[in-house]
This record gives sequence, C-alpha cells and structure tokens, in this order.
Amino acid sequence: MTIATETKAKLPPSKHEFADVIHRLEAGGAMLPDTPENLMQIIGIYKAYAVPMDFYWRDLLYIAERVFLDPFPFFKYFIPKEYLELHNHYAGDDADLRIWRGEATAHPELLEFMEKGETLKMPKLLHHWLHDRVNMEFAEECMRAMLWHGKDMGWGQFDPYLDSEEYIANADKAIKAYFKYNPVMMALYKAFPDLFLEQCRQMSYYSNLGLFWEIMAPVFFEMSDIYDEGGFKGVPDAMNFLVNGIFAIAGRPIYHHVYIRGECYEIIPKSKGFMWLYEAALPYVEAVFYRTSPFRGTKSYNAQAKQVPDHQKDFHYGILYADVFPVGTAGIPPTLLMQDMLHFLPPYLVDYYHQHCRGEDDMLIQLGITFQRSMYCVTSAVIQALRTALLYPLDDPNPKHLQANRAFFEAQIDRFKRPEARLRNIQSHNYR
Amino acid sequence: MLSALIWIPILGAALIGLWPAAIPASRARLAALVIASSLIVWTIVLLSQFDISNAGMQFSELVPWIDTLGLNYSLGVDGLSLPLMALTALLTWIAIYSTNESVERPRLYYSLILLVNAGVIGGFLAQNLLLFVLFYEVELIPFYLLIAIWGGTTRRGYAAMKFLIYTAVSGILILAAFLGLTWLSGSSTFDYEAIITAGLPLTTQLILLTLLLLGFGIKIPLVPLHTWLPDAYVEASPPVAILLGGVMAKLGTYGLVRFGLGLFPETWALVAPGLAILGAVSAVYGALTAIAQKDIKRMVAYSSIGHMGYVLLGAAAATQLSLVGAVAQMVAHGLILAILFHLVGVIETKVGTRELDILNGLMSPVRGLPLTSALLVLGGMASAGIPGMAGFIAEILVLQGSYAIFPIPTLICVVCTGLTAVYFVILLNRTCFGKLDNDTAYYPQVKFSEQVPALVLAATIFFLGIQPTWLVRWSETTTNAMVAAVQINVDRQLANEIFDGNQAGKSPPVFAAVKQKL
Amino acid sequence: MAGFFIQSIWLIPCYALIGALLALPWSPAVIRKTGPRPSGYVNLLMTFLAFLHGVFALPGTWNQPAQEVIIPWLQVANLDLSIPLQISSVTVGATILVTGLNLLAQIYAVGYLEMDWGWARFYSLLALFEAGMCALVLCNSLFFSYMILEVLTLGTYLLVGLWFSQPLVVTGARDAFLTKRVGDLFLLMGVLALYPIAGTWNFTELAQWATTANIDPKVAALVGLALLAGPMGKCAQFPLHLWLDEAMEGPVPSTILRNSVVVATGAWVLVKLEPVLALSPLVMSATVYIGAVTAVGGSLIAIAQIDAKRALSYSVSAYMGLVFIAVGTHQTDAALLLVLTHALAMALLVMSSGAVIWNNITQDLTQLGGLWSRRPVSGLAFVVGAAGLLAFPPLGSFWALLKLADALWATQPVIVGIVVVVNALTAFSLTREFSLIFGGKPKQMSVRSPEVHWPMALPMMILMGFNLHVPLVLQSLSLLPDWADVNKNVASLLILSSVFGCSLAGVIYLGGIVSKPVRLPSKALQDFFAYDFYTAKLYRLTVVFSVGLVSRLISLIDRYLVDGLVNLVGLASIFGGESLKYSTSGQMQFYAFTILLGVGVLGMMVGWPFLSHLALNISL
Amino acid sequence: MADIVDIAVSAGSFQTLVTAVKAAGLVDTLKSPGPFTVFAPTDDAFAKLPPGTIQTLVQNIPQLARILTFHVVSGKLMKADLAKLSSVISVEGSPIKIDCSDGFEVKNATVVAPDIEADNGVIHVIDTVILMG
Repeated sequence: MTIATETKAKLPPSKHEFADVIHRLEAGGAMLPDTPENLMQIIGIYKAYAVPMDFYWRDLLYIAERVFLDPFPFFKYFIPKEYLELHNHYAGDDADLRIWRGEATAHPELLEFMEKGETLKMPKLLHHWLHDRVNMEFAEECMRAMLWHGKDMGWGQFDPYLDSEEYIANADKAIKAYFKYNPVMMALYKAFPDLFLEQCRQMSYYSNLGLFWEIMAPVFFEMSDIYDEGGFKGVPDAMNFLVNGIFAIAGRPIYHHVYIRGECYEIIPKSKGFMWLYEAALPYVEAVFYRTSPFRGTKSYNAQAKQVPDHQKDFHYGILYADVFPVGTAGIPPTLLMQDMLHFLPPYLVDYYHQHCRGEDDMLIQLGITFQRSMYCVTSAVIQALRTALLYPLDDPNPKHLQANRAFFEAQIDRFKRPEARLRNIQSHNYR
Repeated sequence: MLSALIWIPILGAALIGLWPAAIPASRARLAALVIASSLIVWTIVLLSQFDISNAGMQFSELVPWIDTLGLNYSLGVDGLSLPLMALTALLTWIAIYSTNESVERPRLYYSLILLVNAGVIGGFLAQNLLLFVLFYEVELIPFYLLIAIWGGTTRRGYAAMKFLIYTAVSGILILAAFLGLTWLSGSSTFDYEAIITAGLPLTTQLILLTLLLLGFGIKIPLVPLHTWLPDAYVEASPPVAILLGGVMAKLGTYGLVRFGLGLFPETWALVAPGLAILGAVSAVYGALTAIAQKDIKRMVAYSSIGHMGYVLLGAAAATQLSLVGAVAQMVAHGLILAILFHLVGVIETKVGTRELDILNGLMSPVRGLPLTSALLVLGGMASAGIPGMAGFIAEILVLQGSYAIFPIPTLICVVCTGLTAVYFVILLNRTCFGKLDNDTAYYPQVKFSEQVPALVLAATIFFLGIQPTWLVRWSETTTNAMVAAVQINVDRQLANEIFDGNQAGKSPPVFAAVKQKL
Repeated sequence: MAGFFIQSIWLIPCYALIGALLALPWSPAVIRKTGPRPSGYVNLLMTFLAFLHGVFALPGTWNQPAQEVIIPWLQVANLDLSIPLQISSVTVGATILVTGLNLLAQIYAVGYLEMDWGWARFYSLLALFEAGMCALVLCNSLFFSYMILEVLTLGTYLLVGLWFSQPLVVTGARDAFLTKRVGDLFLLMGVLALYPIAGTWNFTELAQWATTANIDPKVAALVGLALLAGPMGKCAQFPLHLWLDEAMEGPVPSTILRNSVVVATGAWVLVKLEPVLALSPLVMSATVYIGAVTAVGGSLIAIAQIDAKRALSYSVSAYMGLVFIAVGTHQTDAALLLVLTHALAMALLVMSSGAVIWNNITQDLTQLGGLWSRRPVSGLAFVVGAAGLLAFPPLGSFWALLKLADALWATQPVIVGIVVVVNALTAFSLTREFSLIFGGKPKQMSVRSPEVHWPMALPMMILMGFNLHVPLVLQSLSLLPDWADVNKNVASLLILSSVFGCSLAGVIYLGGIVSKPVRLPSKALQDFFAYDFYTAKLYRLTVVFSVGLVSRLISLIDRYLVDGLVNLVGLASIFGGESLKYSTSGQMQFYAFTILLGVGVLGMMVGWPFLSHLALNISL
Repeated sequence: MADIVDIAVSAGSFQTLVTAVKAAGLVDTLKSPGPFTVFAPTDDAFAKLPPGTIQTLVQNIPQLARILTFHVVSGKLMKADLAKLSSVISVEGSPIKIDCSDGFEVKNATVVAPDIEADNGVIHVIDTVILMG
C-alpha cells in the first residue's frame, strides 16, 4: 500500500478505462483483484491444471522426439514408461533448478488417473475408447495455435529458424533416417519434400510447447504446495512467485531432438541459443492466451460474413477473451481442458463450487471461470516480468520512468478494451 | 365400472378438501397423486377389457334418476370417448405431478383439480343429454377458481371471469339445444339412445344443430369465439393450462362429434362446408397470430386454436378416415399441448420470463436447461407435424380423409402446418438456440422430478407416433359406424350402392345426395 | 448367405438408429465424468455393420428381379399404410453408397471434430440421416418417402444447428428447415391429391398406373408441380436453393454428406416419380426449366463466391439442376448415374477443402494459396474430385454427362448446349478454387500449413482411390457404353468444354496476366453473383416481410378488434362512472353482448348453406 | 592500453560479467581486434535480477552467450556517436534503444560510466542488465 501512495503522489491518476487495474499494476499487484477468494481459486486451479499439464508435456515431447513423422500415429497418446519416468528438469533431486520440491517423474495423481480414470481399472485402450483419459487434443490445439500464429507474432527467433537452410538440412537428415526402411514414404519424400518438412516444423512446435509446459507444471505444483503451507498472503504474492519463476527459467534452452533407432538427431540444437522466455513463453502467451482462433460454435467462418478477421494480429479468441458459459456444448474447444481439470480439483475448490450456482452440475463452467481468473493472474505476471525486464522498477524515483511504465501498462490493458475481453467480468466475484 | 372413474375423484376431492385435521401440502399432493394414479390404472383395465370390434356403448350403466325430467344416470363408453378418457386420466396425473410442491392452499387446489377431472370424465361418459350438460357445467366452477386463485398476474381475475362467462353461455346454448331437441323429437327421456332426429323437419334440425355448434364452438374454441382462450390459457398456471387445453377443450370437440354428428346425421352434411371453412380459418388464424406473439405461452395458446381447426375439418368431412383422424388429433393435440405448456412453465419458473426477446441459449448443456430444451424441440416439432410423433399421423389422417370432400380447406390446412413450423422455429431459435447471456444466466437447475411429466408425455408422443395403431384402433369401429350412420341416414339406398369402404378417396358424395334430397 | 442378408435388409436403417440411441447417454448432461467420444465410436461401428450388411446382400440381388417386402405399419379405415421395401441391386447399391460415404464422413469427423464436445448430438444426427437415407432408398412408397423427407428436414435443422450458440448457425438452421419444409408441404399436397386419383402410393404401382392413366391435364399438371416442389427443396433448386448456402454454417463432416447424398434424396424421389410427372408435359418442361436455370445460375454464382464451402455448395445446386434436366427429359438412368458420380466426387471435394479449412482457419479463398507443395494429399484429392465431377474421361461424371447429352443430341440440342455450358462453368469454378487454394504464393493464413492428421487424410485417400476406380466399377456393372457406340462429337464437345473451363481459369488465376484479386468490370454484376442474385434479400423483402406483416395484422385484429371489443366496452363503462371491477354486473352484460355477437357471426357462417338454400327456395 | 576483457577484470566491479563471459567462452572473441562497443552491467546490476536467473543461464552456455552478445555492438561507438542514434543493432541481432536526451540511457539501463576506452573498443558501464524485447 505504501508503494501505491508513493506512486500516486508522483503521477496523476490514470485516465484509462481500467484505471483501477492500472493503479493496481503500478502498485505491484495483478489484474485480478487481491481477495482471499481469488487467491484460493487460482491456486486451486493451478494445481488442477498442472496435473494434466504433466501429461501434456510428456506426451508432446514423446510425439516430437519418438513418434515424429509416423503417418498413422494411432498410439501417440499412449505415453511409454520411459517418458512417464522422464525427469522433469525443474523438480526432483537431480533438477537443474529445483522449483518444485516434489518428484521429477509423472505426478502420482496423474498416474492414478491414467490407471483408473473416472471409471474402473482397465486396459489403456479401453480407457481411451471410453474417453476416460486426458484430452491431449487440447495440447495439440495449443501447439497448432503457436504454429499458425508463429510467423506473424514476431516473437523470438524460433519461427524464422524453421525456414532457414540449416533447419531444412537438419530435418532432411532426420527424415531420411526415419524413413530409411520405408521406400514408399521415401519416394513420397522425394516427390513432395515440403509435405514432410512442414510436418517436421509442426513437430518442432510440439517440442517447443512440451519444453514450455515442462516448466509450468512444477511451478504450479510448487505454488499449490506453498499455498497449502500457508505461504501466500495474497494474489500479488502468487503473481510475484510467477514473475520470479519466469526470470529463473528464462534461459532454459528450447530445442528439438529426434530419436531414431537410438540415435539422436538435433533438428534444432540447443546451441542455437533459443530460450524459454523468448522462443516459447512469450509466443505461447500471445498465441494461446490472446489469439488462438474463433470457436466454431461461436463465430461464423463464412468468408462473406467477415466474422473472422482478415489479419492474424486481430485474432482475440484466447482464454482471456473466451466466453466460458457455453462450455460443455458443441464447438467450444476449451471444454476439453475444463474436463481435464475437473478430475484433479483440490477438495477446497470442489467444496467452494458446491456452494455456488448449480454446485456439482455446473462445475465445468465454474472452474472454467476460475481458470480464466487464474490466467489473468498469469498474464499479469508476464506483464510485470516484461516490465521488470524491459522497463523500470515500480519505485523508480524518476517520474519519466514511471510514466514509461504507465504507458506500457496502459498499452497492455488496451488489449482488454474489446467488449469480449473478460477483464471487466473478473473484477467482480459475481462472475462465476 | 365406469362410475368409479367419476366417483373416485369426487370422493378424493372431498377427502382432501374436507379432512378435519390439517394435512401438510405434501400429503395432499400425495393423496391426489394416488387418486390420479388409481384412475390411470382403472383406465388401463378398461382399455384391456374394451372390445374394439364393437361400435356401440360398452360397460353401460343405467340408474333412473329423475324420471319426470327424463334425467337418468346413464354412462357408457365407446371408441369415441375411450381415448379421450384415457387422455384425461393421464393429463390429470401430469397436471397434479407438475404442480409446484409449495403451491398455496394445497388442499383446495388438489380437490379442485380432482373435481375438474370428475366433471370432464363424466362429460365423456354421460349417455344422457341432461347429465352431460350437468357435468359440462360442473367443471366450470373449479376451473374458474383454479384460474382466479392460482393464476399468473393481476389479469387472472379478468381472465377467469371471461372464461366463466363464455363457457357458461356455451353451456346455456347447449342446454337450449338439448331441451329443444328432446321436446321436439317427442322423446320421453334425455337418453342419448332414445333421441332420434330423423323425423324432425330440416329447418328445425338445422336450428338445433346451429345452437349446438355455437355452444361447442365456444368451448373448442373456434374463431371468432376464442377470445377467452389466450387470456385463460396464459393466466392459468401451467398445470391448469394443461387441463384447460388438453382436457377441457376436448369436451367441445367431443360434443361436436358426439352430439352434432351423432344426433344430426342428416343435417351434418349441410353445415359441413361451413365447418370445414371455419376449421381452415381457425387454423390460419391461430397460426398467423401465433407467429406475431412475443410471449411463448401465448404462442402455444394460439397454436391450440390452430390445431383445433384440423379437428373441425376432420369432423366436418366425416369420412371414415377423417373422423378417426379427428379423434386421433384430439388425443395427439392434448398430449402435445400438455408437454408444451409444461415445458413453458418450467422455463418460466427457472428463467423468470416468457418473453421471446429475452430468452436465449437454453440448450446450453451446463448452464442452460438442456433436457427441457430438447423436449421443447420435440414438442414443437410434434406440434408442427413432423413424422415419428403422434401429431403427424393424426394430421395426415385428417388431411387425407378430408381432401376428397373439401380439397381447398384441406390444402389451406396443409399450408397451416407449414406456418406452425414457422412459429415453432421462431420459438425454438429464440429460446433454445443462441448464446446464454453472461449477466443473467444463473438459472436454477431443473430437477429430475420436474422433467418427469415431460418425459412421460414425450415417450407417449413418440410411442403413438411410431406405433399409430395404438392411437387409432380404439375409435376406428365407432367412427366408422358414425360415418355409416351419416350416410345411411342420408339415403339408405344410395349409401348401400356407393359405400364400398375400400378407398377413402371414393367416399360417397354425401353432399350431392343431400342436395338432391333437398 | 446372401438370402439371409436380403431378407433382413430392413436392418440396414436400424443399425444407424440403434447407433443414434446408443449415443444418447453421452449427451453432456448425462455422462459427465468422461468425454463424449464413445458415441462416435459406437456410431462408426454401427455404420460399418450397415455397410457390411449391404455389401453382403448385394450379390444376392445381382441380375435378380426386384423383390418386395411388406412391413405392416398402420391399417386404418380404408387406408393401408404398410411399408413396401424394394430390394434390388439399385436400392441395395444405394444403401452401400450411403453407408459407405457415411462411414468415411464419420471417420473424417473423428479428426475434424476432435476439439468438439458435441459428439453425441452430432453422431446421433448423422446416424439419423444415414437411417433416413437408407430407408428412403429401400422403401418403395411415395408416402413413406415423404415421411422420411420430413424427418430429414428436422434432421437438417438440428444438424445445421449443431453449433447453436453461433447466430448465423441459428438463422441458417431456421432457413434450411423452413425452405425444405415449404418443399415438403407442396409434396404433401401432391401426396394427398395423388392418392384419390391413383389409389396407391407404391412407386411401382404408380408407374404402372401412369402408363394407362387418363386424367385431366390440369389436374396432372397441378399434382405434378406439387410433387416437383419436394425434390426442388431437397435438391436446392431455384428458388428454394438458399438453404444450402446457409447450411454451410454446419460442420464440414456433415457438409460432406449433405453436398453428396442428402441433396440426392430429392433427386432419388424425383427419379421415382418420373412416370407420374411425365403425365403432364408441362411438369416435365417445368422440371427442365428449373434444372436449367439452377444449373447455369448456380455455376455462375459458384464462380463469384469467395467462401470455399459455398463455392462448392453452388456447384452442388448446379449439378442437381442437371439431374433435374435429365429427369425432365426422361433420362432417369443418366440422372441416377450422375447422382452417383456427383456424390462421390463432391464428397471428395468437400473433404479436401475441409482439410484445408481445418488448420488454416479461414474459409476465404482469397486468403489462401500456395499449399500445393505442402498439402499434396488434399491437393490431389481436390484434383481427382474435380476431374470426377467434370466431363473428364475416363472418370465418372464424364459417362453420366455423356449419356445425358448423347440422348438429347438429336432431339434437344439446346439442352445439350446447357449441359456443355454448365460443365465449362463448373470446370472454371473448380479450377479457380484449386488455384486460389493450392496455387500461387502462400499468404498470411496459409504460411504454416501442415497436412492434416490421419483421421481426415485416410478417408480422403480412400475416397480418392474409389473415385479413380469408378470407371472400372461402372464397367463391371456394364454401365459404360461401348466406345464404338459413343457419339464422338458429343464426347469431344464435353471434353473440350472441360479443358476450356480449366485452362481459362488456370490462365487467369495461376498466370500473372490478370491482376489479383480478379474482379469483374462491373462491381454491381460481381456482387449480384457473389450475393446469390440477392435471393436472401428478395425473400426478406417479400415472403418474410409479408408473413410477418399479415401475422402482426391479424394479431392486432385479434387483440383490438375481436378481443378489444370486450375491453372497449369495459372502457366505456369507466366513463359511465362504474368501477373497473370485472365482476360487476354491468360488465357481465357487455361480455354477454360480445359473446352474442360472436355467436351471431358463427351462426351465419355455419348456417350459410342453409340460409342461401332457403333464400333460393323463397326466390323460387 | 588493455583490451575489453582486461579492463573488466581489473575494474573489480564486473566479477559476475567476467565470470559469465568466461563461462560463455566469449573471452577470445572479446580479446579479438574487434572493435566492439560493450554495455557492461555492474555486479549490482546482475544482483538486481531475480534469483535463479543467472544459475539457469550459466547452466546453458548458448543461451548465456546470447544474453551477453546482446550487450555488445560491433564497432567502436562513443557516447557522442551514440547520441546521434536512436538505436543500434546488437551482435545478438536485436536492436538496443539509445536515449541521450536526458542523461545517457541504454534501453532501461542508465550509463553510469561512459566511454571507457580499450584497445579493441569501448565500454559503457550500465546499472541494469538489458534484455531483448
């Protein structure tokens, strides 16, 4: 609070539509109001999100590194033991940087769910057919959003690299090795090299997103643990944990390795110097939180109706903008994620949902809105991290610097002025 | 056997209403449900015992009552009244079940509903004209009270009074016709069987028949005598609206066929063209007014006017097919109207409005009312005559049966099924489709028990649509006999020559025959 | 063995219905803990069973006369509504086509809708369509055909409305339902009117009856026109074509079926009704005119569309127009052959464009481009589909169009001209679409575009393979003419028209001569085609407007004139100083007065014949 | 005169920077003739970064090198030269904003000691580690 008064003393109040939010950000807070209820919700949902995420990143890496260009990847969602036991680089005893104090292998709740699901213990295939499983399609959709928006966003060097001669040469080696004993595909590769290269680029994005989420999962687990231990005093604490986390792991390399018959092909070597922050996190936030593509159940793709913008930069359909109310019906993709999180809600969140709206029956939407709140918190962390990295401290004595900070905050919040943005809604507790 | 159907509800009503000790609402409801269920069971027993190859009255009961007046307690059931009786039993149960558990003054409410039930069933069973009028008038007062006390808004008093006056006049007209009929035909009693109009001069018959038609026309109701209907249906609470539209209005159509067609086989042909046109006009009028409505309950109410037009058309044409169709349409319409009113009621309780411009996106599976919406789609489409549901086969029978006699009104009615689709699509598009409003869409959930009536009705509608034999088999013999009577009375010889009963399209040219005779 | 499958042929529609029912528990409000995908798998399995059943039954029908199985349904008064099933190689073959395309579309949907949660509804509705279409081809009765078409109309409403939160979907579903319903109702009028004249609804008996029928040409024309309206609605013919455009709001997998086999239901009924329609030359020429206008108009509109799905949908209308022309000129064999080849080729075209739309987000042709090298599977599918749709020997439609044109060459050269023009225009249109999607340089939205995953690619490849083998299949069914008997002039004219259309579009859209985006000299003309001759606007200004106006008018009359009388009188009573209590005796009188008035009017109407008769008597 | 590395080592307030440069294997590069302009963050500047940042970077040499090369511009640009520019392109490839209107600011860092000349270039000491973006 002291910081806030100081800042206000130095700068006149903002005239922005969301002046309250701007002032909160300038005081080191988040876009999400700081209430115990909000804190409880976002931490609870982080935990519920992290468990399927633990599946996502393992499977994404498995697909990128092992399944690779299999034309009929029927079993790509069946993670082999090797990848379930793959050590997360940011959890466990042998971590590069121990963010979560838990173990490095797959989360026990995830393993339990994979074994028993919501029904009974039965073979994997039956679980798959019963749709009693993690909706990996959601992760792939996020990957596709990053791929499709990749070139236009201008973040990092990852996407331009995919078009470089060097990348094509690396990919060529891997593709030839992969189809060494498959003359049909080899012939096809000769005829349509671009077909395979484009698939390979997609695989590189699988790897990119997998490596990104490998970090987010332990971050969220740790936040949940800290909260359970009574560690966070408010939403800003949680956000600051995220900000610190972003910096701590900013330098994590982003790469794409493929393992073919025991040999590693470095399609994107670590030595390219691609970093978590620039090549994965920022593109991810832009592509998935902000942009993605319109849900077919809410927008017409009719070219004459002009409901889909002409330019990718005008796409604003991410979770920060999405209408969660239709979740559960046809054409609303986040339903897959909401369903995934439904399995892993912490008990206090289940109790909380039972007390509101329709309780058990509309938990899918209640948790969706909680998720939206929590993603506003994550986005706040990204905004604050960018401010730390590129601008000035909040207590900078130079008013010009503070003005620059404010201009930055206002520019960020301007993106939520659109009518469909949910920033307005999450300010109130009645939005649930 | 039949008396039980009348006296069980009356006794039940008395029991619930007059029980000395205080009964909690749930107990009253339970008692009413038990009575209604026993009526259903009893009806099923009757259905199983009923001989469908017999055209005449079955299970007849006759107790002389007031000889001097010619009033006898004479009951009987045939293929015309049986399906309607079964419908009444089912809809009474539905009405009781779908009543809000915390209804005010539950004892009075449930006893009134049971009284209504007794009155209507009595009307269907009465084989004495005076007895019929008695029952016909008896159910008015409970209905009046049900609308006036448990009705919707401040207009309920107005609606109830309007309803009362209209239908009372209807009763008076019918009474007048019956009195005149018995008096002029020289019958010593009012027993249905004893009355023969054949000897009366045509003019007299026509006047009497006109009186009857006006009386029943108010009840059905036909345009332009319908103005009590939108108010009464809309102001009544959904269970009462179900009884009004599903059950009570059927007394009108039943009376039309039973007493109009049944007692005046000779003159029927004379009024039939007018009736057919009136049927078509009602259908068009109901459909077009429904399109313009902004209130879904009012829309459904007007749809009722339209659908009654088909019944009228079928009755007017009076071919074997059209008459079976008309009876089937009465049943189908009762079921469909009931499901629609019930669902509209559910929507109103949960969402708090019936305004088309406010409702939106109720199909949404988590926050909306998905099952209610799905059933509403079904009900609307059944009403619009989509095959596979009860409404379709009834309409087809009426239309095919009437086409040969009244091609133009029939084709107009075909157009009306299209218009019906228009307003139901408007209703469904606005209510079920679309997006929920984030500011308001925190509706309470529909409990399973609230869905039960609609599920039962939907299952019945589907069953009768897929197995329509169960809809028509009861009435076929009776209606055939009635049609035969119309023709035989016109000209026995002529009828014998022409009537071969093979093809609907080759129905004898009744009207030509009548004209010749005139 | 085949005998068993033939006797139980009625099971084919039942498989799908069972599938639809089994899918219901996965509706979102029922099973909540697990996802809805099993509903899809169950339906896939049932469709596969239906497909196998058809395949096993087919050999038994080979070179056999058509068998008929009667299933009793309803017998009332003097109307016998039993369901006659016709089992012949044509009908069984048609079920195989329907179930086969359904199977492919359902597999495709597994991929296309992998992010969707509405599987239960979607697959149930697909199953409903499958059941309906199989029942339609098997049943040999006009009445039941009408019934099925009505049910499918409702199915269209619900299937187009799958994504019901989206406003254009809602209006699209509405318009699809109402337009088809208009056609259905005219059909119903025809059905009702036909029975008293013909005494039967059985197609075979109708055909027999038609050979000897001697009816008033006016009646024949009216009945025929009414019967024609049903197929017009289903086949999206002018002026009932608008719904197909709006139905494109639905998901692509349903579009695969809609554009290939669902529209063909109308054509099927039309072919079945041909003997009845032929009773009136007027009806036949109306059929040809409607077909010709739709074929030429549809293919012109298709060229002006910028939406990938809509461009194809207008080609569908155009080809169904050709089917109308074929039926109108008594070429039912050619019509059926065209329906078959069109269905296969169009399904492939839709699959291909759907695959592109799926991961390029946009449907706008002008935003796509440069995909050929990266999307060869989709690209080849499009090429094969286009070749299969056009007169492009040796693929399917060439033979159908040849058969049609050949038969008319001598007698009605103008119609041959229309067929050639439509073929050329469609060739232009498809090449244009291909060039815009796959040719040129990548644009912003197509810059990253990997080929789709196997659930979409696999059915596409299977169907592509099947399209390539259509000539062999046709030959083995001895449906191909001997090359020696072929009218070489007609054949070369058709081929030339295809080549002309393709190369012209290729030059314009692939070459650098014409500046992009290609525009007609007149903006007004371009918009006239792009916005479908402004038909939607026309309807809004005429039909919709007038129905709305009349209904409001009647409603006002109802409120203020009929009912208002009561209230007016009540108002008068206020001025009379009475209190506004509804139960006052004064008002009772007014009510009574109104009722009396109503009674009087009704009495006049009912008694009119009598009164006029009386008047007549008196005057005599 | 000494080269850039020598100056940094001898100054004593660039221990983190020197360690990082050594870890990233950039010593030889910075000892080469160049010339280079180096924006050298002080130890205090590194200390301002949230905990863990440096640890992760040191574990991943290419990534560390990328951050460091962002602080290097090829050519010898004195403050006077930089004052004429609004931005320069770093060796990493991304642009660095320069603002000399009010003091001497490089992106969000302030130059605390400009124009320390070396054999193979010039060092400007900055108070904040600058990052791309």
